[in-house]
Formats: sequence, structure tokens, C-alpha cells
Amino acid sequence: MQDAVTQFPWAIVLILLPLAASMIGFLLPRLAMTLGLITAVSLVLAVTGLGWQIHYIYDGAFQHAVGGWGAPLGIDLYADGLSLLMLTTTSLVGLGVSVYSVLYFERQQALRFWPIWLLLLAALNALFLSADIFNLYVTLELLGLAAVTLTALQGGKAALDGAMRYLLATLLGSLFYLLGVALLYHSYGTVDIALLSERVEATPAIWAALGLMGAGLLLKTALFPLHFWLPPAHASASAPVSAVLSALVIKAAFYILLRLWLVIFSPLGEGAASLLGLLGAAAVLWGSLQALRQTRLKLLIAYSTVAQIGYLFLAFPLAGAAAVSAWSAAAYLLLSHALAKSAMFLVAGNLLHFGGHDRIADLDRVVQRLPLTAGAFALAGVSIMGLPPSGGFIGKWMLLETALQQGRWDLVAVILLGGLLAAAYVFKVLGHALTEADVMHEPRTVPKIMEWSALLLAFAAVLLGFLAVPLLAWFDVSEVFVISGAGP
Amino acid sequence: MMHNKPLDNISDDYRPAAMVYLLSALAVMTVAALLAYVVLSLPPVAPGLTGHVAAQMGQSGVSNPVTAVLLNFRGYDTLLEMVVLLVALLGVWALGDVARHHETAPGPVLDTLARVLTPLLILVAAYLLWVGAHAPGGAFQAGSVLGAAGVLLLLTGWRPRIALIDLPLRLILIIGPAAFVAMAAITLLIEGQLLTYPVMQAGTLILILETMAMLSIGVTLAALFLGGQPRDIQNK
Amino acid sequence: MSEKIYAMTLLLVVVWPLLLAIPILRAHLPWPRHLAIIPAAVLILVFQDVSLDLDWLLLGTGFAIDANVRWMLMLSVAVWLMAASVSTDSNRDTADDRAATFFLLTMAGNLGAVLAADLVGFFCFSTIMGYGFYGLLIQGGNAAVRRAGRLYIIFLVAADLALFEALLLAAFATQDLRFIAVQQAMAGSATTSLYFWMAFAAFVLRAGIWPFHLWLTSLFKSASVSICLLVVGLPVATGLFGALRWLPLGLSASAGPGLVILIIGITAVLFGLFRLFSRFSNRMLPGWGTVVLSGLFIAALGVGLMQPAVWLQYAYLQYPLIAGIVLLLAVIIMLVGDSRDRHPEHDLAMDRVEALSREVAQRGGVMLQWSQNRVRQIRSFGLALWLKTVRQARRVIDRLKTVNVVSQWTASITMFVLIGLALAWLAM
Amino acid sequence: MSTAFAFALVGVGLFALGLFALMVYVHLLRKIIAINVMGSGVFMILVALAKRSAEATDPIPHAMVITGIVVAVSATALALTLMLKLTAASGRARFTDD
Amino acid sequence: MNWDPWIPLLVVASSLLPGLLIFGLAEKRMRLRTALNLVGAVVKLGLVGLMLWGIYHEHHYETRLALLPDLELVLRAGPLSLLFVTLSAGLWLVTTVYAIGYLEGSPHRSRFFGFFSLCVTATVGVALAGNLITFLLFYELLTLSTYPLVVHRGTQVARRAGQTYLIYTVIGGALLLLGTVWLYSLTGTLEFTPRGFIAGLETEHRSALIMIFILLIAGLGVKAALFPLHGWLPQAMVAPAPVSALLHAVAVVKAGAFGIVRVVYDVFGVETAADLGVTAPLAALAAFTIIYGSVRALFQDDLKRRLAFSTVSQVSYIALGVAIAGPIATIGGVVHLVHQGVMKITLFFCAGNLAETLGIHKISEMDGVGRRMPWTMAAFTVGAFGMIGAPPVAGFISKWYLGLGALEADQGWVLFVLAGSSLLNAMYFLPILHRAWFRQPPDAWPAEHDFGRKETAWALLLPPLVTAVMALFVGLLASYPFSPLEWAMLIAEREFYRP
Repeated sequence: MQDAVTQFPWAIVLILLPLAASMIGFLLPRLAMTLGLITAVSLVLAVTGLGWQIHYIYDGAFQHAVGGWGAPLGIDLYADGLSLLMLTTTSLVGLGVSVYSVLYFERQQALRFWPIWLLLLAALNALFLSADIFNLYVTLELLGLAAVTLTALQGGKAALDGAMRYLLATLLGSLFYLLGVALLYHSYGTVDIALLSERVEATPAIWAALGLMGAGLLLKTALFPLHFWLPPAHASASAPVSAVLSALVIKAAFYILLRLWLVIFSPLGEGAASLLGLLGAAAVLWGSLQALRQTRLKLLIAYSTVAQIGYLFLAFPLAGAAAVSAWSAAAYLLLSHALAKSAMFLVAGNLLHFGGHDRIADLDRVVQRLPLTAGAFALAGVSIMGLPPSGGFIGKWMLLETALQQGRWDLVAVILLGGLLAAAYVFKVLGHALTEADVMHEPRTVPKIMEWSALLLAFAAVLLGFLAVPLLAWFDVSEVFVISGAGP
Repeated sequence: MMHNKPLDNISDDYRPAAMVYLLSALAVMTVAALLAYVVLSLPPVAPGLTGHVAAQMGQSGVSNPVTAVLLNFRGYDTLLEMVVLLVALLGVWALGDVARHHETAPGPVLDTLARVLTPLLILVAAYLLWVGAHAPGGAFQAGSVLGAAGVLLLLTGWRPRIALIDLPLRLILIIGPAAFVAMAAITLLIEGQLLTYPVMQAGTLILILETMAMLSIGVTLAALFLGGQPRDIQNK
Repeated sequence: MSEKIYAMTLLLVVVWPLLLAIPILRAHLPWPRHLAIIPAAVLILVFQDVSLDLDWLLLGTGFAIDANVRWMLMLSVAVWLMAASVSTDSNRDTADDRAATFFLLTMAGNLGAVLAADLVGFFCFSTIMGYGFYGLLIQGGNAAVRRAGRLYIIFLVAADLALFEALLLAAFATQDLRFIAVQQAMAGSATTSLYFWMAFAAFVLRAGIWPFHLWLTSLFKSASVSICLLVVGLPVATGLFGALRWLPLGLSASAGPGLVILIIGITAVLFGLFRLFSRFSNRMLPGWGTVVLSGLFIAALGVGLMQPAVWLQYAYLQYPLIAGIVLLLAVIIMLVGDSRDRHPEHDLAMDRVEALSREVAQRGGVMLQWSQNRVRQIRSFGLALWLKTVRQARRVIDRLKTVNVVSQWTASITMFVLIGLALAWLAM
Repeated sequence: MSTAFAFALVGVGLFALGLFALMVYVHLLRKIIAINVMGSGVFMILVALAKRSAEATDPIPHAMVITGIVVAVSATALALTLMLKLTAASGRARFTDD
Repeated sequence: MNWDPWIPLLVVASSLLPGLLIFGLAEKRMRLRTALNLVGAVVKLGLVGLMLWGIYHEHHYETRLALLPDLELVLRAGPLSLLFVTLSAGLWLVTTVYAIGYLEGSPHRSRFFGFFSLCVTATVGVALAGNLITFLLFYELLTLSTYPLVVHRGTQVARRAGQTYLIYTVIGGALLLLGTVWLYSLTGTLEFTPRGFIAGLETEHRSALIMIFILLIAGLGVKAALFPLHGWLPQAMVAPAPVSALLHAVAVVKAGAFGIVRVVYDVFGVETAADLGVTAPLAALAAFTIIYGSVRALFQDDLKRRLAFSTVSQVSYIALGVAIAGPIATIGGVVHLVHQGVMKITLFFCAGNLAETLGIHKISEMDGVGRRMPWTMAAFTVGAFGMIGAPPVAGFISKWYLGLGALEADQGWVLFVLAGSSLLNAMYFLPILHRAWFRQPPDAWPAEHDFGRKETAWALLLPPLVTAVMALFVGLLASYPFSPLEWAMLIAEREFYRP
């Protein structure tokens, strides 16, 4: 019994369960929603189980050779602190969004939403668990198509337009990535990350692969200036979908980039790193400024995502000097941003549902009428701004610390400036939410569940501010692939 | 198909300014040049994984290396790929419905052609599936042929019967991926590892999987061609 | 044991008026103004030095009374009694009630300043007195008085600042802030001259000594008797008193400042006399008198600074001198009274002395009914008894057909005589 | 150089060609086709280079390409339907702002 | 078991929990809300009292909670912390009573009191913070929790005021953060320690440390309303009176000033700071602010604005006392932390009463108001004299020690600053008193509410009276054990003389 629990393959449950649930849901629509909720909950449990195993049984990294072949011939599943971080994020946000969606969609939409949503979860989990760059390509495509579909689900001109841009962008990105994969395979005869990390040396092929994969993944991550597709897509999709897109989908591409960087490309040196840092800085400033200019809430939040993505890339130049805490900072920022941003989009959904519009200037005393929602936005805002106590603060603190240790004053300035701009646009919204608007409108009541799910996500983002020590130990990103990936 | 007016003439397209043309041309050429250089810089001779594959063919349960890789060595990819197909379908269906009533009555030629070709195509598909075990061929080839048959039928104006478009259709659509998932789960429970077939039964299991996959692929392709979820519009 | 009681009375002298100052507490008491003085009066009768250290109060202060202080205390008591008597004849409407508040505040401040054993205490209470007095002016007086009052408060604030700085200098020089100690310390200190001038300026401002006499004289021009009494009894008296206690006198000769001060004093005297006689009017008599006398005192200070020996020789005169000055002024004020009612203008040709004497004679009648008012009011108190006997005496004397003056004997004059006797007796 | 590399270069050409079309044309159908062309280019490179050594061809890239093709087909199907819906909604087969 | 480690946490929680509960309450649950508020306030006061007692009996109150791998959230009760905690806890109770009376029947009270409690929680956290990051944390929390109070009225004016407030405070927060992180990257610790924890660095990192000092002071100066950074304070006056009281006396401004004290003493240490030559400019700045604020105040007709500028001037006394960098001046500065709080809160209560009872907002409307509301104006008078520094009200004590300290550190010029500011204070307070007491009241007040025989509601009248009496007694009984002065001396001693 004991053994059954400790040895139970939680990681694989993470992939198979949502797949199965989605198919059953597709087959028997009546069950879809129930299955969805059950899956969402059990995913959280499974992640916990996996984490527990990673830390107390597989000391540091979980590994599973699919088909028993093992790399290079077969495909390896692999999970370490970084993957665990992403999986946890996914399960938490997933749970929140699932609960929210129960009442958000009307029936016809719900029938279509749940199977795709479950497939999306499956894709994410598969992606975070894969140690094989071609397999990563497949999951990436799966993820992209699912995301596009969910975006289009909203219907209407704006949503379709956004979805179309998104689709083309993601396909283009995938193709670049695939080409990179091709080059890597044909130079080293393997697609297993760990093996690649052992065989890699600086050849033109590697450079090209870095360029191609990097470009493709940056496009998917929507790093400035490749963010053009993001705001239309994220702003036009339905609220829970936008939440998932901003919180998880783009992070998946970032995860692959980070993984490849840490394991394969980092030897290739400073140049690329500082370029990424530069783009990140630009993204922070540009995104924040754009967000400040927006008059519609969802667009504002979408641009804020562009900005926050920038922070993640600031870690690259800083990590150059083997400062592990730069990666920890990025990881923590990623987690807290995922929670906070999803909360924000859910709030936007509530406000849309409530007033039938999301024009910031016409938010009419929302704080009084929807205290929970407003509170959720405020809490999420705290984390986005990086004010203490919140996950955002911890991440920013560590980032600042490393930046100062290395005397990178430019980055320090960017980080602080970004924080200030973030405060500006968050409070722009709150200010209007507190005060009376010129046009009054007939409010519709918002289900409490929708309000609470948003609030809890936001609260989690703030709570992170107090859990840094255990979490940083739990999601230990300092040593990636310490143990060779070559088979058990 | 509705609203296809703007699609009829692609030619009257907005032409970008010569400058844009030139610049993008230049950019693309440089990319191409670089890529070409990189490709040529690759090792002239590389066995890749040929050796490993050859070494493990014995356990794979089939004699066609490609099939072995697809269904056994890298079966997990294939599983996900089936799911991709499913997602695409879900996406197309999510975008809207199509009426199941006839749009155009098929001409006599097309009609007879369809009647003759369909069985033939199905036969070919079956053959491809079977031969895949030891020679080029396999579920995907077979599936696409099947899909072609479906498309042909649809072109002739045939539409699935109301009774079929609900549960049965969906069942057949997911039977492929479902089979894969089930297989994964079972192997996990028995062997403790994902998609690890016992060497003896490997061949049979793969054949089953492929059959299921073929069905799903074929129907999915046809359904995709339909461009929407079939429902009986009149009764609504 | 008795020490304890004395100490308590000492404390009570200050606390009691403060308490009465709170409207509720005195709401149902008759004649709170008089009641408030009682502890002080009692304390006068205690012919022994009492001191009381209050370490917890402010920065640690205390009260003490010795022969010198007793002089001042008597003076204050006298002034307050008179003021109280004079100012109670208006009926007790709310305005008067508030006036009483200020009255009692001022009283507390004044008594506290007199009894304070150290600089801080003096500073604190004299400030209270100052602001309270300002209230009193504005409250009671007419437009002119208010104008004067505004002038006064400006001087007061300035004076307080100067005094505060001086205080800081002193505190910086020595831990022990009792007067003697400070005088010794400052005599030797490096900051002496700064301290000295600060303090001096402060008191000059407070006491309205020339050249800062404007508010004073303009007050006398228009204020009522009671206020005039208070003016000399409070700012002037306390100012001079403070100067005595603060300035390091008779310790070391400091010719320079001494000379300056002497000159100031003399100029004040001359200026006062000139203004007094250039355009004489009864009404202005007390005002310019004050200027002259305070000038005199300042001159004396100047001398004292230049020759410490001389100063010490006549040290015992210091406090009687102040008392004398104030009482004299008080008498003048009483006699002059508020002449503006009946005699709007005076012909300047009239012989001064004659005019003065006639004024005195005329006042007599007024004094009489005024005193009878007193009698009627004070009957509720035991004092009535004493006054009966006085009337008896007067009848007897009438029957004897003695000089007219005696027939004009009044309560207040009785009071003066008594105080005069007491002073004389103490002087021995 | 061997035929393998020749084919690979053709693949590169296709990739570049598709990229160019994708950048230059605004009509959605053209863009979708362009993407497909690029895809074919990539597949070409994958397959071509699989036969660099004389004795045997490497099966792995073939498997990859088959997977890739299926993915491409699905994506294309979705893209086309999406395009139709967008055209129906906006009346033009291009992005709304350009 | 030993409860000591939990006490500081409880002190913080004692207002946090009621706050959170109140958020959940329905608008009409007035009784319960009031009960929660008062219970919280009383409990907090009790706990603080316990700590006061404990500190004398050698108890050690410290709560630690890991925040980052090498950084902890530390709540510690030292003399300095206790001084501030006692102040804010005490005044919170009073202010709560006042607020309950003031907001009688106005909308969104649950929200108001919720943030009100949060605000005090943050303040107490600031006070008890045992290291710089804890301080930073609560400092920002304070910013966040006060914003809704500032914009509470929900008008456009309020929103703009809130914006200004945020622009200042958020930027200030950013500077503070930068300074903190920088310091941390140099020292590797942020623990507040008497006489600072940067000893030994001043030679090699001199310029860096100076920059850090500037950053920290700039960040704190925003809340402490030091001269160029004071702009938000007068604007924030649109908020309801209890909020102004909170901003000026209990929470925000005080947190800033307290932070400056902390930075100079427990981060840099006076000697080190003096070595770095940063105290003199700070002193100069503070002195300038003192004069500047008073001058500006002279020209305000709006009562609350005048009081606001007076705060700008008064709070800088604290900075000044700290910057003079001598033991006695320290006493003056630290004790002023308390004195200014008590006096200024009295003034704001009174201003609130006038506004609420008679609709008086301008000084020019105050003619003869002393007759209509004698008690309120009496309290006001006490506060005003305290501000002027007239004995025996508390202000006198602060000025006394500031002056002495200046002399002792022989910086005589400070005496003139003090004199000047006292003069100016007199110039802008005495006319108010004159109007209120001696002018004839108008026939009708702007907007009079009838409270029957009372001059106003009890809940409005008692708090100012209480605080006025406090201000009086804090001054009168300055040398009494447990008086703020005694604490200040204890602190100064700990900072300067203890080996």
C-alpha cells in the first residue's frame, strides 16, 4: 500500500487524466463539466504527489522512459524543480479557471469549452513533462491549436480576428522551432535534451538552431517586439480563456526557451543573453506605457502581460554571472504573475458581466457594488506592482538584489520604473472603480462563485509573499538536469 | 459554403509597396543564405539513430522501421498527434454548424464515380494499413485514403444520416486517440511504464491501435472538410 | 506635619484659582474671584519660609516662599483683592463668566510666577499669566483697549521667545535651575551677555518699560479701573520681579551693560516726566507714572550692575521697592478712577497740584458709594463685620465733628493702611 | 555534395519562399498557403538529410515528418475554417486593421 | 508555554482581524462593527501595556518569520518601537470612537473601518519592525490601506487627491526599496541594531552609503512631508476628518518620521551618519521645512489646510532633533513624535467638529465659535498653545530639549529656527483663537446640526477633550515615570551611552 502510494506515477496521471476526461466529455457532453471539475481538483492533488515524490523519493528529478526504450531512441518524461513549478502553476490556475467557468459560459458554449479546455490542460502538462525537443514540438502545436480554438470560441469579429492572428503567429513560431529541431537532430543524432546537452559544441548549426528556436519561442512568448498578436487575441477572448492564455500558454513557450537555454544554449555566451535582457527591458517599458494608454480594461491587462513577460527575460543577462537567484526570481515572478494575471482577467470578466462593458472611465463605483471583485483586482494589482507583501515583491526583490550585486544599474532602473508604471495603471483602474462615473448603467448580478474564484487566485498571489522560503526550496531551479537524462 | 465571395478572386489583392517588397525580399534572402550555409555545414555523413533502431527492431513487433518508430519507439508522439487532430476537429466544430441537407444534387458522372470509387478506396486503405507492418504504409496513409473517400462522398452531396451524426460519429472520431490512451493506461498498469508492449503481443496491439487510428483519421479528415459540426438544422 | 500643611497651601495657592477657572467648578460658588485669593492670603500669614519641590511637574520645578517672595505675594494679593472688588459690580452674564475665567487664569499664573522656585516654573506661569491677561483685556475692554491688547500680545510673544532662549542658555549652563544657582552660573558663564540681554529684553517687553511702553500708556488712556490696577499689578510688577530674579545682579561688575541700562532707565524717567507734564491729564497720570517709576527701577538695576557692592548693600530694599512702586501706582489709579465719564476734557492751565488735590477730594464722594457697593456685596462674607465696626467708628468720629477727611474713610483705604502697616512691620 | 544536401537546399528555398509570401501578402488564404509551403520546406530538410549515409536511411525523421504532416493538416483545416468565419464576420479575407 | 514571541504578532493581529471581519460585514451591522472596532482597539492597548510592563521586567518580545532564504520578517519590541506603538494604539482607540461618531449614517462604513483597521495594523507593523525589510513591507501596506481612505468620499476631487497621494508615496516607496536592496547587497543584513549595522563599510563604500542614505531619507521624507516632498499632504485634506487625524497624527506622517529616526539611529548609527556628513544637510533641510511649512500655513484660510501645513512644519522637528545628532536633541526629536501626535490629533478633531456641527471649514467663518462650542474650542486652544510651544503644554518640552540639544551639539542656529517657528506658529494660531473667543458670532452658522443641549455629539466631543487633556498632562507630568519623555531618555541613552 505504502509502496503503491509512493511509486504511483502521478506525472503520467497529469497527462492521461485530462485527455481521458476530455474525450469522455466530448462523447457525453452531459458529463463534461463535472468531469472537468473533478479533473481540475485531482490535477492539483497529482502535482502535489509528484512534488512529494520528486523531493523525497527521486531526490531532485523524476524520470520516466516511455515505452521503456529511453533516450535516444525513445522519449523521456522528465520533471525537476522547474517543471514542478510550471505544473503547479498550471494546476492552480487551472482549478481557479475551471471553477470560474462553471457559471461563465452559457450552455452551448460550455459544451464546446470543456473538452478543449481539458485538452489544453493535458497539452500543458505534457509539455512541462517532456524531455524531448521533438515531442515538445508536438505538445507546442497541440497547445497552440487548443488555445486558438478557445480564443475563437468567443465568436464575433474581434475574437475571430484575434484568433486568426494568434494562429498564424503560433504556426510560424512552431515552424521556426521545428526547423531548429531538424538542425539539432541532424547534427547530433538525438532529440533528447539531456543527450544534446552532453554533445553540444559551438557549430554554425547550433547558432542557427538557437536563432530559429529562439525566434519561434519568443514569438510564442510575445516578447517585445514580437508581441503584436497578443493584445488583440487576449483582449478579445472570453475572460477565462484570456486568463489561461496570459497566465499559462505564453509561459509554456517561455519554459521551453528557459529549459533549452539552461541546458543547451547557455554555453553560447553573453551576446544572446544581453540581447534577451535588452528586449525584456524594452518590453517592460513599452508594455507598461501602452497599458497606461488603454481605455479598455482587458486591453490594459493584456499589455500589462506584455510588460510582465519582459521581467522574466531580465533574468537572462543577470544569470550570466552564475547568480542562481536570478532564475529563482524569474521563477517566482512567473508563478505570481500567473496567479495575479489570471485573477485580473477573471475580474475583467466579472466587470463585463456586471456592466456589459469594460471601459475603464465608466466603471461606476464598482468597489461598492462588487467589493469582492474589486478586492481581487486590488490584490492582484499589488502583486503586479511588486509591492510587499506579495509574490511579485519577492521576485522583484531578488531580481533587484542580483542586479545590484552585478552593478547593472540600467536594469535596476528598468525594474523600478516598470513597478511605478504598473502602479500607475493599476490605480488608474482602482481610482475609477472607487468613484462615480458620468454614465450610470443597469448592473447585472455576478454569481458569487465567479467573484470568489477571482479573489482566491489574487489572494494566492499575495500569499506567495510569505511562502518564499518553502516554495523556493520546493521549486528548486538552481540545478537543472544535474543527473544525466540518459535513461533510468 | 457561405460568404465565399471575397475568396473567389485572390488575384485582386493589395500589392505592397515596392520598398516593402524589396526589403522583405532582401531579408528573406539573407535568411535563406544563412540557412543554406548552416545546412551545408552539417556533417556530410551521419547515421542518426539508424543503429539504435536496427538494434531494437526485434522487440518492436513490426518489421517496418518507420512504423516501429511511429507506433512503438516514439508512440507517445503519435498519441499526442492523434489528439492534435482531435483538437483541430473540436476547433472546427466550435466555430459553427453546417446543415446536413443537400446543397447540390450530384451530376450522373460524379454520382457513379463516387459509387465505384468509394469501396475501392476503402479496400486500398485496408491494404495500406495491413502492409504498414513490414513495408511503407500504415495508419496515416490508410487514414488519409479513407479521408479522401469521405471527401469524395461529401462532394457528391452525401451527408451522414441524422441518426449517425450524434453519438456514433463522435464515437468513431475519438476511437483512435481513445484507443491510444487506453493502451497507455493499460500498459502503465501492467508494465508500470507508458506504452510498453509485451514483446509477444506487440504486433497485434500495434495493428489494433493502427486500425482504430485509421478510422479516426479518415473520419476526422472528412469531418474537417465539412467545415463545421453537422446538425439537422431543419428540426431546430 | 505643619510643613506638609504649609506645602499644601503653597500648592493650593496656584491650583485653587486654576480649578476655579473651570466654569463648571465655580458655577455655584459666590464671588469666585475673592474665594480664589484665600489660600494666598492665608499663606501670607505663615511667617516662615516654605518650599515645595515638584520633581514630576514639567521638567521638575517647585514653589518656595521666603521674605522677598512674601513681599510680592502680598502685593499680588492686594492687587487681586482690589481688582476682584472693582470688577464684580457688573451683573453675572455669561460674558462676565468668561471674564472670570480669564481673571482666575491670570491670577493663577501670577501667583505661580511669584511663588515659582526656578526659572522654568516662572516662565511657565508668567506665560499663562500673560495670555490670560490678554484674554482679560480683550474680554473686558472697549475697542481702544482691544487695540492695546493686540499690541500687548505681540510684545508678549516676542518676550516669551526671548525668555525661552535665555532659559535654554541657562539650562545649558547649569543643571540646577533655581534662581540663585542660575544667577551664580550665569555670572561666570561664557554666554552671560547673550543670556543677560535676552532676559533683559524679555522683561523690558513684558513690563512695558520705555521704549516699549506704547501698549501700556494707551491702555491707561482707555481702560477701566480694574484693568489699570491689573496692568500695574501683573505685567509691570511681575516684569520687574522677574528681572530681579533672573538677572545675575550684584555678583560681578559689568560696567558696559550697566551703563546702557542706567541710560535706558534715566531716559525712561525723563521721557515719562516730560510726557506727563507737557500735556497733563489725570487719566494719563497712572500711565506716565508707571513709565517713570519703572524707569527709575531700571536705572537702579543699572547702578546695581555697575557697582555690585552698592547693590548688595541695599539688597533688602529691592522687593519693597517694587511693592512700593506698584502700590503707589495702584493708589493713584484708584484715586484717578475712570475720569473719562464726568470729565471728558481738562484745562491744562490749571495748577497741577491743586487739580490733583481736588481730584482726590472729588474722588472721595465716588469712593464712598463705591465702597458702599463693596459693603453691600461683601456682606455675604465675614468681612462685613469688620466694616460695621468701621462705620461705628465713623459715627463716633462724626459726633466728635473731626476733620472732613476722616468722614471719607473707606474700606479700600483701610486695606491700604493695613497693607502698609504690614509692609512696614515686615521691613524691620 | 550529395543529393541529400541538394534536396535540403531545396527545402531551405521553400522555407524562404513561404516566409516571403507570408510577409508580403495580406490575403489570409495566401498567408495560410505560405505557412504550408514553409512547412513543406522544413519537412523536406528533415527527410532529405535523413539519407546522408549510403547504407541505410534514418527512419526517425520520416516518422517525425509524418507526425508533422498530420499536425500541419489539422492546423490548416482549423485556419481555413477560421478564415471563412472571419470573412463572414468582417466581409474581407484579411486582418481587420490592414 | 512562553508567550513572549507571540505578543508582537498578536498586537499586529489585534487590528488586522477586526479589519478583515469588518470587510465582510453588511453595511447595516452597525452595532457589531462598532463592537469589533472597540474590542480590537482595547485589546491592542492591553497588549501594548503588557509589553511596556514586560520590557521593564527584562522580557524579550520578538516574532520571527522567514520571508526569503536569508531574510526574515522580524517584529521586535524595543523602547523606540514601544513609544510609537503606544502612541498609535492609544490614539487609534480615540480616533475610532471619533470616527464612529463622525461617520454616523454615512455610506460605505464597513469599507471605511476595514481600511481604517488595516491602516493601523500597518502602522503598528512599522513601529514593531525589527529590520528594514519588515519596515518596508508595512510601510507599503500603509500606503495601500490609506489610499481608499483618502478617496473615500468618491468624488472626482477625492480621486485626484488620491492620485497625487499615490504618485508621491509610490515613488517614495520605490526609492526606499532601491535604497534597502542596495544596502542589503552591501551589508548582507538589514537587522535594526543600536548605533547601526554598517560600521566598517564607511571607508570603502563611502559614496554608496551616502547615496543609500539619500535614497532612504527621500523615500521616508515623502510620508514625513519633508520640504520638496510635502505636496500631497494639503491635498489629502479632502478626506474625512478622522482620516486626516490618522494621516497626520497616528499613521502616515508619523511612519515617515519614525522611519527617519530608525534609519539614522538603527541603520546608520548617529556617529557613522555624522562621519558620512549626511546629518548636517538633513538638519538644514528639516530646519527649512519647519520655517517653510509655517510660512505657507500663514496664508491658508481653509482651516484644515492650515493645520496640514502646520504638520509639515511640526513633523520636521523630529527630523531636526534626529539630525542634530546629540543625545539631548534626540530626546527632543523622539519625544516630539508623541507630543506632535497628541496635539495635532486634537486640532484635527476640533476642526472636524466644527465642520460636522456647524459646517465651518474656513477660518474666516470661525467668528465667535467659542461661544457656540466652548469645549471644542477649549481643546483646540490647548492644542494650539502646544504647537506654539507655550508651557505647560507638551510642545514646550519638545522645543526645550531640541534647543538644549542644539546648544549641546553647539549648533546655536537651531535656536533661531525654533524661535522663528514659534513666532510663526503664534502668528497663525493666535488669530484663530482670537476670532473664536472674542469676535461676535454670526446670526447663522453655515450648516448647523442640532444636538439639543449638547454642543455636539458625545462621540465627537470626548475624543478631542481626552487628547487635549493628554497633551496637557504629557507636558505637565513630563518627568513622571513612564512619561514619553522618560522613554525618550531611555532611547537616547540606549543609542548614545550604553557601551
